[in-house]
Amino acid sequence: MAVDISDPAFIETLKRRERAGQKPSYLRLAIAVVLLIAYLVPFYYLFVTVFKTTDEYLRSSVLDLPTSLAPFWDNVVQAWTLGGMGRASINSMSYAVLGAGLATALAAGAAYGLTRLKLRSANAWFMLIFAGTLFPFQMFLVPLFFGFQRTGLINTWAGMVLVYTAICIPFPLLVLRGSFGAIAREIDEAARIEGASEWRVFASMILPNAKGPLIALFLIQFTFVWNDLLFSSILAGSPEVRSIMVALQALQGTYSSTGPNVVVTASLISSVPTVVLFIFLRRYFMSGLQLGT
Amino acid sequence: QDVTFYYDKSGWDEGFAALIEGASEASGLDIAGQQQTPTDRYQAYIMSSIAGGATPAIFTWWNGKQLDSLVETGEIADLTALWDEAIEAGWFSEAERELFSVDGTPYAIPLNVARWPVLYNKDAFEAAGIEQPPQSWDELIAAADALKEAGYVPFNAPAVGGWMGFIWFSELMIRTDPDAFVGLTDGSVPYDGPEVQRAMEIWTDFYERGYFTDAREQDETRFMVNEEAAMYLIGEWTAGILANRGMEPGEQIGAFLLPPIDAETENSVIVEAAPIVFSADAMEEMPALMDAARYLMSPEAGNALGAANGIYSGNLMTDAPNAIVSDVNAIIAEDAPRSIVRWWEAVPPELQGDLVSQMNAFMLDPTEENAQRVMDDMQALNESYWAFQ
Amino acid sequence: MASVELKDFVKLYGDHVAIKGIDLHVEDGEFCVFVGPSGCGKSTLLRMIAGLETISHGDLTIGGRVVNDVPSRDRGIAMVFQSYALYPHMSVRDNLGFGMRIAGQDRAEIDRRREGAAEMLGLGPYMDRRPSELSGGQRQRVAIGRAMVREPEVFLFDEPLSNLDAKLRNQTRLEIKRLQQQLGATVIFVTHDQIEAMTLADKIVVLQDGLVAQTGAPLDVFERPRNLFVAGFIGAPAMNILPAEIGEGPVVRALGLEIPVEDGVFDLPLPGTSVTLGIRSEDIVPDGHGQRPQTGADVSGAVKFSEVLGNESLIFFDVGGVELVSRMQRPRPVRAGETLSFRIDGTRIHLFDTETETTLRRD
Amino acid sequence: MASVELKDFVKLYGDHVAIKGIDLHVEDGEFCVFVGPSGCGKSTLLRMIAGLETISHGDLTIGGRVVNDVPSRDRGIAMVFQSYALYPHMSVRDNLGFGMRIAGQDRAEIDRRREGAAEMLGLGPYMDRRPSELSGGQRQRVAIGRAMVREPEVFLFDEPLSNLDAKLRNQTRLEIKRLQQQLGATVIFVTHDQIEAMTLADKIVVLQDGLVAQTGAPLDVFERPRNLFVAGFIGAPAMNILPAEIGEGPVVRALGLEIPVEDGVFDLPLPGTSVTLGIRSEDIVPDGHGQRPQTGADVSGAVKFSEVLGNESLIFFDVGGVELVSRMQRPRPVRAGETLSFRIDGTRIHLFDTETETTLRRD
Amino acid sequence: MSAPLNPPISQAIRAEARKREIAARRRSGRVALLFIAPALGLVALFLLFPVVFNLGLSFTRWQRFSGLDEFGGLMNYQRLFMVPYFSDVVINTAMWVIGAITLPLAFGLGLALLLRGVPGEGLFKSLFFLPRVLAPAAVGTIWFYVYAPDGVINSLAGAAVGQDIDYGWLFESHTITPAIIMTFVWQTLGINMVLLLLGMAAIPRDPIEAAHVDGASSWQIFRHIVWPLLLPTVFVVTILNVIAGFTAFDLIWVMANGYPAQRSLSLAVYMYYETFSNSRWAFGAAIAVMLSALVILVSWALTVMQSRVEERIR
Ligand SMILES: Nc1ncnc2c1ncn2[C@@H]1O[C@H](COP(=O)(O)OP(=O)(O)OP(=O)(O)O)[C@@H](O)[C@H]1O
Ligand SMILES: Nc1ncnc2c1ncn2[C@@H]1O[C@H](COP(=O)(O)OP(=O)(O)OP(=O)(O)O)[C@@H](O)[C@H]1O
Ligand SMILES: [Mg+2]
Ligand SMILES: [Mg+2]
Repeated sequence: MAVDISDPAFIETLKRRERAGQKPSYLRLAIAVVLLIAYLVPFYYLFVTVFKTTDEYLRSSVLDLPTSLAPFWDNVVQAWTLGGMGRASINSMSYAVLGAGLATALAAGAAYGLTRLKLRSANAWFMLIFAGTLFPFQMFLVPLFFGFQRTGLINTWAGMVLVYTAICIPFPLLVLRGSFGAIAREIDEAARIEGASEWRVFASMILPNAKGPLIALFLIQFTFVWNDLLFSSILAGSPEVRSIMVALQALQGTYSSTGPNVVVTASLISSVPTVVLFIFLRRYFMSGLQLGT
Repeated sequence: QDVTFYYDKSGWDEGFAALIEGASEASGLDIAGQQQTPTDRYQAYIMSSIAGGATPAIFTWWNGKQLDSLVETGEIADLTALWDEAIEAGWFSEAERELFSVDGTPYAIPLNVARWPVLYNKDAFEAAGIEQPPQSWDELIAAADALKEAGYVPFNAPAVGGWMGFIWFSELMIRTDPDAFVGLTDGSVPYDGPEVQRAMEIWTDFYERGYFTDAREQDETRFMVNEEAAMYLIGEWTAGILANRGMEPGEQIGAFLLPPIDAETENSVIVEAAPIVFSADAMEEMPALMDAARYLMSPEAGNALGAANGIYSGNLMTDAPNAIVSDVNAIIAEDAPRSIVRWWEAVPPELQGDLVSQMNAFMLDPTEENAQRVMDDMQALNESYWAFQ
Repeated sequence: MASVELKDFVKLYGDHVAIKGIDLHVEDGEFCVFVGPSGCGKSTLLRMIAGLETISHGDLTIGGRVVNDVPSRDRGIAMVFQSYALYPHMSVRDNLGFGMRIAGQDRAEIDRRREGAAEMLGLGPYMDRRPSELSGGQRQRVAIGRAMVREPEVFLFDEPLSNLDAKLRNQTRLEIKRLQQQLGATVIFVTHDQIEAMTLADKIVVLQDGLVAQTGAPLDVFERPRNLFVAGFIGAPAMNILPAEIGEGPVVRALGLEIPVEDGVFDLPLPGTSVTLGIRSEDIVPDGHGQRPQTGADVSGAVKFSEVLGNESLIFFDVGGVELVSRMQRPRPVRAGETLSFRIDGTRIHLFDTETETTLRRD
Repeated sequence: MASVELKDFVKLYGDHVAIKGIDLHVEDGEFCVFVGPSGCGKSTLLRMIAGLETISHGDLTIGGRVVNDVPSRDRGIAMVFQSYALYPHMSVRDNLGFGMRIAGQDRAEIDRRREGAAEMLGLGPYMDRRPSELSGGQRQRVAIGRAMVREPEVFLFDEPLSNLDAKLRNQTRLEIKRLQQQLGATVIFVTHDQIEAMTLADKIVVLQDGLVAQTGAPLDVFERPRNLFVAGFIGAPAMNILPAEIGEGPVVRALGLEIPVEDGVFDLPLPGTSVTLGIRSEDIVPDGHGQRPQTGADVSGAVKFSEVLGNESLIFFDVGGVELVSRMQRPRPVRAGETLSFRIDGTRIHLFDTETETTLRRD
Repeated sequence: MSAPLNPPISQAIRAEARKREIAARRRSGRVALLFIAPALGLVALFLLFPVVFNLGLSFTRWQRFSGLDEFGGLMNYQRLFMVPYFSDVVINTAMWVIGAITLPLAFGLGLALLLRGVPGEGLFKSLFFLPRVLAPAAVGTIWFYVYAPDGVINSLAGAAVGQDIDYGWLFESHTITPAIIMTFVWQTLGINMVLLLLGMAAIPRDPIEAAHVDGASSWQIFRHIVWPLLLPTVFVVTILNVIAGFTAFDLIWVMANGYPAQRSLSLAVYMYYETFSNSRWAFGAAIAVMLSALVILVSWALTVMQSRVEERIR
């Protein structure tokens, strides 16, 4: 052979040549960076603003850097107390965790029934449940408001959990129907031959194998519930049960004159859980997206 | 717990807590407060409760047309006897009773009664060399010009919250023609007629002269607190807010009523009254509720609310919670102006939002053309509403 | 171990009759292979035995007990799937142990059986891996191991080798056979590959369109196909099939030749009757390659092309417009167009009734 | 048509050297098959020729022109992918025409070539179907058609048959061979299936781990494997490989036998040297089945088990603890444990240096 | 040994077989329903029943305190067309739908193409995606100040041209809706991009390589191979965008705060406004029905188109 691949210098030369061959486009990178910076300007605004006092905010340009980091805590405290965000965030957290969790669990059960068991006209059953999402939310507002008022569920914690659970069921069902369908049938059959009951197959075979989608769906629905303003503003108006987004909106809309710095700080606070989840579980969020399509 | 007292006034929690405690004590009933915001959904809640046959036992409401339609449901207790007692005791006068009556029968008791004066910055007046609050329109213009000269914007006029547009509109209407103002609210006077034209001309003119602050400002009292603006036409409860932000009523802030434009125009004042109403059924079931109502009308209740939140209940026997209220009390005692129900309550509720947003729109673009467009649109909305009745 | 008996099996999918009435007896300890083209009902039959499909009609007896209404888990069977159906989220260890664990067996017993299977199949080093971390052949063995630990009376295999590559397939085939002999197990094995069927089976069941076309020992089926379908299906390359005619004396006329027929082997119809003649490629022996058949007929033809397989070549040649294929042992390079002489082995021909397509061979 | 010349090919993927220095000459009009186990670099090599991978080192000459830096489209090549890589959203017609259309060829020419290919491949009836509406074999033909209309100098095929079922694979194999002969095209064909390689190739290139293990005509590679790897890879079942020792006279000692070796075939080392002996199963002839080899050694052993293939059986038997496999022609049933006698064909044995694993055969 | 070929399967056997099959199916169907029941129950109670109820409501005269029991016929539907600023609502809704369809998609596609293979692609993707996980209410709040007269946009623009700008983006009738739509775009661009990238990644490499060999340039490959194969994804994204555009609520509700609401109303917000601010329950219900009809119609049409293109490239 005319080449000696055991010669590290030779390999090094080749490596360099290969790398040069697939040069990354620095022009594209530059454009991307510029766009990203423009895209992130609102975040810049957010981060400088939470460190300003109201007075500082009003007297300086919105883009100026804050003079000190100290006002941050004060802003947080103001937002927290004025907006009643403590209570509200506990409420929202419980709605989001329970609503998203229950919905995903129930949807998983339903998806199991639809895909893994022999059910006549399974498609019709699916459509019946899925029909719930065909309609824009506006379609539910009046009846839910009136119905909740009638049944005393309005302004109750349980009512909120129930309604969020219900709303969050159809989408996971759609997704899980696909995910479960993609799990080989033989796996259930093997388990069944080995003596597993239906529940066992569901819990020990199907759920563990759909862990990715389940987590992704939980995250997506958690984010939805946490971020929801529409339902919570209608069904939970009292301070004891209101959601973080309602609290945020109340803070922004009150007659009292909380400065933009406080309102923006409140926005930041209200975004912390979803952003933290996103940062740590990005993979699931992104893959979850694909599930829906 | 026997009874729930619903209200939407956020920020008055302390006062309500005191009222509810007093009412519980007076009646021997276990009364619980339930705040619900924002206002539109609060109203929605009450309305659908009533439509569903479950009228809340006690709740705050609005007077004027809002009260009319509430009473029309037949679910609201007639409080004639109580009022008779109260007037007897000298707590209230007939004028107040009128504010809470529908066709002469009182159906509500006052939570608060607020008059709408102009609050002004005493230092600014001093700086502009104005010795006393203007007594006539010309003096008002002169004062405004002097304030401008001194570097102030004469009037703070924000448009936040979606409702403030009606303030100057209604004020200019009553200062030119109080009867026409009342006519607007019952459909007898059009929104594009000469009466409105005139008010809008003055309003536009004021904007042209630079009398108003930027309507886009979101912090409604910012220009007052910063001492950039000198006067603020608003309900007297704003004195409490200003006090919270460091402007002491009486010391830095004074109050006067805007003078009529023409000498012959009847002197009047806009009065905002927040009623508390009772379910007729609940009243029948629990006669003790009447004791709660009596307490809520009493000077003690008024003082409690005043002490807690600086709110004036309108009870003549209570102490004015701040200097502004006592100033206004004095002015009214002296001038005896005609009390006019605030536009917000006077106008049919279905028109409120649509019309006020037109007025807001004018404030954001205070030109002559826009004034015309706004009048045309208001009238179109007005017409279509009345046509539907 | 147990015998399996199918009586009058019918399977309905909606209106489609997938199994049309099958009777079958699988002996205790027998290795029985279902073979047939795709869609003939092999899997369906196996799944009915496994209890994964209801038995629309008929009775299934395993070890003397009618088990139609017994759920899978209590039928004493274990199944190995084509896709292995390993539990992807469990380690090999847990895959092997799952069934016993949910049956509530005690740990010691679980471990004992699991170790036994692992040792027999050489799975020791992989016990903590996930299925996705195993090669095809290793997965295969885990699947078998999972079946073994159940200590079933009957093993069911549904095309367990078809996902393996050629080399591994050959190797695993041997392993399965050895294992069965070692365990003395009753096995029912589904495949569509006739080589697999031939090499593994004690008994081959050739299925055709929901019915049994032939049952028998492998060589039996290969050498005495009951009908044209079996003749064409078993053996590669497929048997040469040509129209022929019965001649005078025990003789068949085809390709202008007279091929003598052994006496007493066939129920020959009257001379002049059209019949179908089948000759396997290895029974057309090129001159000079392999033993020259004693009885038979000589034929020569022009080579169309040849396929070199190394140890042998397939020679495709033309005789009067009919293409025949012959198998050349110890091959030499052959060019297209070359004319070669062959001898057809008259003792190994197959004759079928042209109408009914069934064999004319005497049983 | 054109010849293809690879000089000193090296391919680096990051730090991994996938091709480790390959020289190769493919003649004009030759059918060259790359064969080797999975991961040996077959696809990589083909894709380097196609211009889908950069050539890390070395020169590629097609038709006398160095094309290292010429983009795929100008190399005069066409490629058929394993997955066919048809454009799923285009009809067969558009699939065939796409390349010409974007090259701006005029309609008449496009139609002419397209019709030509369609006719040759029998695609006429499917021209308006989409790939998803075609069977595997039909898709295969469209892929070939798409390559044909480019009128390339060289055709490249990457395992084009591996997605087809056994029957179709055999059939398509024949078609591709016929087509190549008809067009006289230069073809480079990748497969991991040695049967495919043997039957198709004019020249086989056996790859092993990024290097060429052997190049040659199919029979050549089969009969004269250059090293143990090729010996084991080509031929099924794999060659029997045993340790042996050179004896006195031209003789190899193994299994306690003395196998005479033909003179002048091997470069025999000194007597007593350990060598590796390879014997194909067909060269261990059971007594009474097939021609008895003249030179050779007799051996007998106990049958461990046999695989019945119909026309032949594989007999696995034991000689002193070593398992050997023999091929029995015209088989008879053989029971395990039975002792059989065989004769090893001394003229067809293979000897390898135990150390270097390369053949001892003289070239 | 074996059954005769083609034995007749008698009607009796068929009937019995069918009976056994049906019984088996029933058994497993009951178990399946057990698994489905909780989800179905909740959905029926909180989603399906309200839909029916809402439809019924839309034909009553219910508003404010009364009218729940009065049949109003099509009154509420007719009323919609008599709203004086109905044309504003229609125009705004149209702007929303068209803007939501085209802008996030166009920008998302551009970004997707730009970012593909750029170093640090993952980080870029995550950052562009980040706004999506924020609540619209929070986003609206922040952007309210971004658009404010002394806000970020004006500051930047002012710095660029060298003079003070205090344009009220959210206080002018002709900029408010586009401004809010741009915020929507800001928030949804990332998800559009990520979905398109996922779609592109799902396109098999083979046809692209085949096109290379066939002689196509990069643009031709995009135009003739990538884009057609990406179309199903594009349709999915479009459906999501259309629904989002039709039903966008939080952003408008929060951001149009300072502005006379009606001029920025889309149908979705108008429904809310009429219902809860004006207490016209039945009218609100009717608007919801109309909105639902529009959403379902448009997304159905898109779904049909989507399945057509998907069919073509399957
Ligand atoms: N669940 C089902 N519903 C309807 N028909 C079915 C079902 N399963 C199988 N069939 C039909 O029954 C017949 C037999 O199918 P089966 O799966 O048993 O074939 P097979 O012999 O296993 O074929 P392969 O070799 O392809 O696996 C086929 O015609 C098939 O279409
Ligand atoms: N894009 C790549 N990046 C890194 N390594 C690669 C890449 N493509 C192939 N390889 C490595 O290069 C070696 C040769 O791969 P190649 O695909 O050529 O094998 P092959 O012979 O075609 O195998 P198969 O028969 O499985 O297709 C393998 O070790 C493989 O892992
Ligand atoms: Mg099958
Ligand atoms: Mg490859």
